[in-house]
Amino acid sequence: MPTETNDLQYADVHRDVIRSIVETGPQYYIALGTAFGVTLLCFFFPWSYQLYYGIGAAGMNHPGVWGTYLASFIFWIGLSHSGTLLSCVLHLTHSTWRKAMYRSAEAMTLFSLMVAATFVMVHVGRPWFIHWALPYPNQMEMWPNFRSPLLFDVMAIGTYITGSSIFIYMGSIPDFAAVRDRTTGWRNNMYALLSMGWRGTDREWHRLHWAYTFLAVLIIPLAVSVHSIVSWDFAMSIVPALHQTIFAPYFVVGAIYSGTAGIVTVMFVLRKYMDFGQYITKVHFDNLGKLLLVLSLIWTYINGIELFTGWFSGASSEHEALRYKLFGYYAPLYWEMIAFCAVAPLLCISSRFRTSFVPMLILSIAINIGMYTERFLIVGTSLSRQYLPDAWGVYVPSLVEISIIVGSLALFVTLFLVFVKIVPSVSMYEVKETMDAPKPEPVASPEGSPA
Amino acid sequence: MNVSIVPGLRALRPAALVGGTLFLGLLVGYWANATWYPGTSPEQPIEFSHRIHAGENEIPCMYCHTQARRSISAGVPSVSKCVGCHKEIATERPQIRKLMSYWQNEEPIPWIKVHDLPDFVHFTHKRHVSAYARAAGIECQTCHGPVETMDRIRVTSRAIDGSFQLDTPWEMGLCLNCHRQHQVEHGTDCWTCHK
Amino acid sequence: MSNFAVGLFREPQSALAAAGTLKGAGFATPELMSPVPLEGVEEVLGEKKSVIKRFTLFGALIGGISGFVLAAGTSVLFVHPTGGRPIITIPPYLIITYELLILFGILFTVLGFFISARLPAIRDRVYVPEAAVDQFAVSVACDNHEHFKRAESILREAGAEQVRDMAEDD
Amino acid sequence: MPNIERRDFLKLVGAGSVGVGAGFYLRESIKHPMEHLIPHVVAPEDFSTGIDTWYNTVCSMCAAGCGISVRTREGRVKKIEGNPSHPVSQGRLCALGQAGPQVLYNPDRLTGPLMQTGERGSGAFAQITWDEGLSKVADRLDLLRAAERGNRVCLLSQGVRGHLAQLFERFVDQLGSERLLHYDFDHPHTLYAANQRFFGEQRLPYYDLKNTRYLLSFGADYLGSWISPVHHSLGFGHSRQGRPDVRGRFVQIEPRMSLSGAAADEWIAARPGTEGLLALAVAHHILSKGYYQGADRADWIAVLAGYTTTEVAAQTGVPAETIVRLADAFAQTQPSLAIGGGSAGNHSNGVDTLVAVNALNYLVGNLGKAGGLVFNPEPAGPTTHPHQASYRTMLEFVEDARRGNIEVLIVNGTNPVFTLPSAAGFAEALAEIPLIVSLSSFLDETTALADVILPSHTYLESWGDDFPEPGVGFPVGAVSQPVASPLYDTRATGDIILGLAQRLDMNDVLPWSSMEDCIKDGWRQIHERGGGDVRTESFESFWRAVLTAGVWGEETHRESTFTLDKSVIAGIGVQAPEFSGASDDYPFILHPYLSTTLHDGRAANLPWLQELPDPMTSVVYGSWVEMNPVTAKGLGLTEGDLVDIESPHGRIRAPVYVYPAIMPDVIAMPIGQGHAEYGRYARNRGVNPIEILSPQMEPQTGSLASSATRVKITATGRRAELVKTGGNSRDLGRNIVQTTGAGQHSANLNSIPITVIPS
Amino acid sequence: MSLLDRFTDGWRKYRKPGYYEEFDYHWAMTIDLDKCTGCEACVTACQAENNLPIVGEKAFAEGREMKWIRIERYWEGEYPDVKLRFIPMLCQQCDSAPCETVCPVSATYHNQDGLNTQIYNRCIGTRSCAVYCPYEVRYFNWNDHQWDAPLEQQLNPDVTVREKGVMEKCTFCIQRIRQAKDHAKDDGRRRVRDGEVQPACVQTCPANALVFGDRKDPNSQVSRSMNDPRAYRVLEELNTDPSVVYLKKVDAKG
Repeated sequence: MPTETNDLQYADVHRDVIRSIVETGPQYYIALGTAFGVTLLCFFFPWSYQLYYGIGAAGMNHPGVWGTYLASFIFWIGLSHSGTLLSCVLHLTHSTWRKAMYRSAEAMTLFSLMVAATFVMVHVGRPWFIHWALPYPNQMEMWPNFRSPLLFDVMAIGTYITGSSIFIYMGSIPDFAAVRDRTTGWRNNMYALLSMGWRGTDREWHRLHWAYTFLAVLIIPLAVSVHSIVSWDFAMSIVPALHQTIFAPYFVVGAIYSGTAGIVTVMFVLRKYMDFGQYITKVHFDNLGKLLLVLSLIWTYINGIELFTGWFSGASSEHEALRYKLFGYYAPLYWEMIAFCAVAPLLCISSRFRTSFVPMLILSIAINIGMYTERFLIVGTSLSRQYLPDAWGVYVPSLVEISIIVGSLALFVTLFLVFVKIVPSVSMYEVKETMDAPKPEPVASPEGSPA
Repeated sequence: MNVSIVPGLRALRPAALVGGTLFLGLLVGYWANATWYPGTSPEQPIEFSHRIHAGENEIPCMYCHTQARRSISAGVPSVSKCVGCHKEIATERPQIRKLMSYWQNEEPIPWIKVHDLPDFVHFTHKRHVSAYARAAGIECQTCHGPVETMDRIRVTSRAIDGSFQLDTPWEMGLCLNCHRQHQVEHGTDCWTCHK
Repeated sequence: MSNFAVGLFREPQSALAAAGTLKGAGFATPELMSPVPLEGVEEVLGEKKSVIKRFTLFGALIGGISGFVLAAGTSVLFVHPTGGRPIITIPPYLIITYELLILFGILFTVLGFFISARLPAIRDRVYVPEAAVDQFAVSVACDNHEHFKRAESILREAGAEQVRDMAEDD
Repeated sequence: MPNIERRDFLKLVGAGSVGVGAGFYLRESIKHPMEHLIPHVVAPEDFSTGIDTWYNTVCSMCAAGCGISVRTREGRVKKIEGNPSHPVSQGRLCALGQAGPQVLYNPDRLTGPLMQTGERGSGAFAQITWDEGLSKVADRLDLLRAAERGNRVCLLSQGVRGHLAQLFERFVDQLGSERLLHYDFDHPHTLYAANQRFFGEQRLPYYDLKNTRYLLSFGADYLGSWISPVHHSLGFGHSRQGRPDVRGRFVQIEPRMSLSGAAADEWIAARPGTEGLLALAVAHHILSKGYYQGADRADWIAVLAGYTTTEVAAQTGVPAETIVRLADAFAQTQPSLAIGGGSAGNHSNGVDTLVAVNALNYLVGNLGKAGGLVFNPEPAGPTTHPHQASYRTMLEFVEDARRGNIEVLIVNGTNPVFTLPSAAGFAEALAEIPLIVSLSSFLDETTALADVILPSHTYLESWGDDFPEPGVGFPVGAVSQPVASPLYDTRATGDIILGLAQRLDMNDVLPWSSMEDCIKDGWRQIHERGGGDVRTESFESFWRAVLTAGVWGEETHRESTFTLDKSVIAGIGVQAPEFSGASDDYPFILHPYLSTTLHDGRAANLPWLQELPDPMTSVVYGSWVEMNPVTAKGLGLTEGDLVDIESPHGRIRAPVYVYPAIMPDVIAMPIGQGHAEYGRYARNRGVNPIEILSPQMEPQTGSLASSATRVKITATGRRAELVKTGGNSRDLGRNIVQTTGAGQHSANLNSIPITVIPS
Repeated sequence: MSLLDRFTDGWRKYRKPGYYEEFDYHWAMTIDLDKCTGCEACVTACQAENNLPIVGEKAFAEGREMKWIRIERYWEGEYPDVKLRFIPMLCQQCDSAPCETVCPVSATYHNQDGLNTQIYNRCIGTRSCAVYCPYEVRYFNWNDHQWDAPLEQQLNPDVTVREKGVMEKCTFCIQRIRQAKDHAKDDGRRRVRDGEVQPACVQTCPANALVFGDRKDPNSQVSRSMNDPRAYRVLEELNTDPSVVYLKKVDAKG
């Protein structure tokens, strides 16, 4: 269907994608080196300091015991939502425009989940005992507390990471096989193992199709449950402005929203720097733009609901939380969030805007900044203004925290950069599927001699 | 051309071998340290033998560790307590002379702690050696092992089946197990031991 | 050691047609190798059924049950009352149940896929690298040279550009 | 592996050895660190490992004299609690008293005798031995005594009681000196003088808060810092809710709400220094309504004629109807009690004010009865009132020192460099004294200027005794015993004095070899005199019993036969307070108050108390200026704005705290911070408002009118965030602190009774 | 007992709430706000008893003070008709504690004394309990704390010194409760007598505003105090069912 790929042949797809893996210019190494360096410097170094000193290295206090680490955790979990979830939904609905972009979107899921999981480690006071949150037999006869929403988190995220990595792997097996045939040396060995001896027989395709469909069916509710559960970390408390039934859909929508924006960003980068212009096209941006518009409207609606229920409750604590959110210390952040996430996406009404790459990139970044702010505000404002006014306080992130946020971004980029050199970032076989079958004109026989 | 994952696996073999050897070495090193340098029976400043005192001479534990029945810690005897007997007994042995030199210099003997619980565990000897506990068959040896057979004290714990395990420190599971077996009141409440 | 006649086609239709002809000619069911899943294979080579869905169902059941047993069972092993709630609290345990249901469903689906797709390929299998790019291969087992000749001719007739004689180790 | 190559083999060997090494060290690193079990050489008798030992002794953190029980484990002090059998504390203790262990274990304690080697104040000290130190001092004293210049020796101590005070007296007397001064910033001179004048009593009476039903407090922060806060709190609690169907009412009159003001049912702001006028107006109303029908009624009417409620209302700023209401309630609710002190006594009319308060008690017949004012009997041990130095006495001392009439100054515990206004010139006068000896345990501001430091034990390490002043209506004595062996090379104050005495051959008057002997000797007399709750044959068993109980008391009460002399009535009258500085230049009256946590600054070196939020403001670790919200708004100031507070005698800088309960033309500052020395926790923290106080005195006693300084405030434009806990100090209708009406408190209220879970 | 037996037994026993009734003791505290003077003696007593660290000025300013019991202050009205109300705030030992359910590792749970426990050595520091606690009485160790030598000699050997990354809170001085039970056992008594055990804050309160005891014993001082008509619980509307009961302040004027 993608119009621009019409003049492409199967072999062109093959060539373009494999080129993106095997041909590596100095630019790539510079980018990777920078990203890795920033990760070390801004993520692992401050984290080590924090491990040595204690969580006090961050700016948290009483009552602001949760801070940017948890906000980052939700943010990354949220970012993870679009990839696999959208991919599954679109797979089941047989959308063809999904096919060029889903691989990198899923990779985004996987890596943002990994970064999110790292934030759990960064967040807790004694990460060296984090395994106590896992159910395994031990001489202490102690088990985790399965009544805890945090443990739901552990289980949900564990499942989600497993599920989405399996999903991305399953989808890549045919492509691994394709790359295997074109590489030599250690790469060949690696792809031989990764592809597990895939040959593309009719039986294999059939099984893959069914397995993939089942996975998609399983993963959709899983993804919805993951962010619902993350919202329950908050909503199951009785903290004013957190104790809300709307939180689960709110979080899920927010997650998909920020994730979709994240996909736009990633698509732009792939298109621009990996020469996938022929595969990632205006159609994608157009569709993603429509999606963003819809999501932003839902998101805005839920935000309105949240304000309304807070006001309608009539409780002093809820009112104060509301007032503080709108006009308090963090209010500039709130209005920034509204501008970025509720107002700016309205631009997507215009199809010209949707099909312009750079404006879409700017919008997608703005949305994600806004969504990060949203997560920060959920933690920051609510904890600052709880039931006992005498125990109120203000939480301001420290340098260590800010550095770790920046570092986590670099960590994500590093992982992604490694990914694009290992996994074909555009699904070859699915792109081929969308194309017309080869025409009978003879083409130069492919390299690789017959056995 | 044929395809199979075997060549790929074969190519992995050298790396796997090196990795495997490394891991195996790690286990061996750990085991060697645990076996030959357990650190569970340190050399004491005076070679005091529980075998002679508690075993051969059958001196009751609480003759020296007097605190055990009324305090959280069993206590080590004061130097004067040792001297009380050894003014008369075996005065010529080199170890006793060492003891006497501590006594004359009015210095305490820097015994090295063998049985040790982490600071967050609050174990009281008093409760565990009370008449009630003795009636339930809890002796000093229940936790400290066959002290009367040891020349030098050694860390000893018990397996679930009750057999002694040398050089193995106590772990929470063993406390719990015993508390469960004896149906200790609030025996599995964390605050019984941790506070 | 068994031998195969492998024909390479430019067009999927020709390959499908060749496979159909081969099957009709009394050969063992031929295998198609293609860069993309082919539509219409089933019409030619017959319905395919996979056991994956059973794996999925079984895994989900196992996961769900073990999830609940894990949550409920461990909480009575060492009783820690919290928040005035019962020790065995159904609603939160249902969430654990649910997550493990999905997890095991996924894992078993993957297992089912590998088993039913006969992956990973430990044994050498006949393969044409072109089939991963833009060609469509039909491979059929041949007992002897005559068989092969026959297969070759059928393949060539159907429009195969090449026919290769390949072998795979048992 | 048959065909392994050399290279591969080496690789494997390398990997294996790295693994073995890593495994070995992994195990090594997780091993438990070696710990020792150090036994006693000889097992001590009074404690066992792992078992608490409790010692009863006396708290010396303030002058109240609470009995305390000290929990020790393995010879170390773990916790201090009130001694349940001591009538003053009755098992309870305030924050200050609780912080005792931090005095003992303070990291900034002086660990042994020191001698100044550089300039005074340079902080250059050299360690010396006790022998050297004592000899150096004794030699000088000996010279002076021989030259009959003994009067040039001055012993300046904190207020001490009991046999240590007696020891000081004898020692100074033997030197031929009359200069024994006990100086405490918070000593209530005016209160003593007022009681002397009105009742003819040398001692303070016992204020029976416990049984009173109506308390009128004129400026006395009886729950925070006044005389005996723990005992008053006990009384307060009992009076409030300790009796069925009777709830005491408490009214507090002061310009700035103190802790007691917050606890009171009614807080009334009267202009600073006009509390006495208010008291007389109340008295006037009592007489005019005829509540008082004594024989001397006419005299009273005559003397109070000028203090009508309307006139006084204008002067005090308290509405006339409020005065009437107070007077009616005070006279009609029996027993009632009026107390006065604190800021009310720290004015130029302080004594008159407190006499007026006493008059109230007289007029409604509160003397000598439960719930009123009870006269204390003669204490069982020695007392030292005559030596309490007022501000005037200190000025005389400064003058003497400046003239060169003081050659040796021995300072014990007190810290006048900190607790005297800079206008007194104390620090400068010290420069003229050739030898200054300090017996302090800490390097406070005064000690830093000493030539020789002979550091004392803390009270937890030394012997002593105490006869609480004021008593509790009957004689009480308590022995202070060492609860921990001395931590450092320090000596008990008494032992230092005795050491000097020995070197000066004073054995005939000071025959004791140690303070313990001295105390025992003193208590032998108490034993011989008989009486008291401990009756035993031998002194030894008596002594043991007293040590065990930590207290000795005698159930005797004084008969209350009190007649008022007419001349006293004639002398009643309160002048308007005088303030130093013109009100145009200095528009605000500075109200310095004793910090609830740091007292007069003596506790500023205790981290627990530094970190204890001030009860009223929750501020920690610093000073602040309290200001009415209207005033602050008028000056354009908000919380945290740094302002300069300037009096005619100096200027200090502190951040503003907007305080809802203070009069608009008064600003208040806590005393306690602003130390230049005194250890790491106290040094360079906040400011000391005493520094800028005007040398205004109460003329009759010569005590410092510390609440009579006018100041002006200038904004600096800078800010310093106050370190405090509080978020919002209003409860926003969340009903966190719930209240109920007074009349209904025993009736069935609209609350769900919380019942026991049925079993 | 076999695993299966334990499970089936547990299933029968623990399917429903209300097993608190089987507890031996149910410790509770009442705080008479009419007696409380706000003097903060309890705060220092707690600090001394429970090895609470001195956090220092900087950390205090950052809002990291450690006070298991603190005095909250609320102003009412404006000058001159102004009042300051104090309320000591400590762990309310809720029977339906929100903090307990959220801990993923069961470091906090409800024990058989009816207390809300905090097991320091089990805590992994997610700090969720502090978020869930509406009374804001859980305190986190943001870093390891120092006691300038020799101040550490004062530390109570019966209470663990908490390391960084661990949550802590009021325990009703569990070490004293345990000790009292220990004495009761020594004497051959079954139960702890009323008044035999008092947490440090209750012990020291100069105004006797705090009362502590077993609310299962209907004759205990605390039970009687809890049935006072002035009794109320802070944030009652949250249904946390606290074991700390406040007695209303009597406002004599209104």
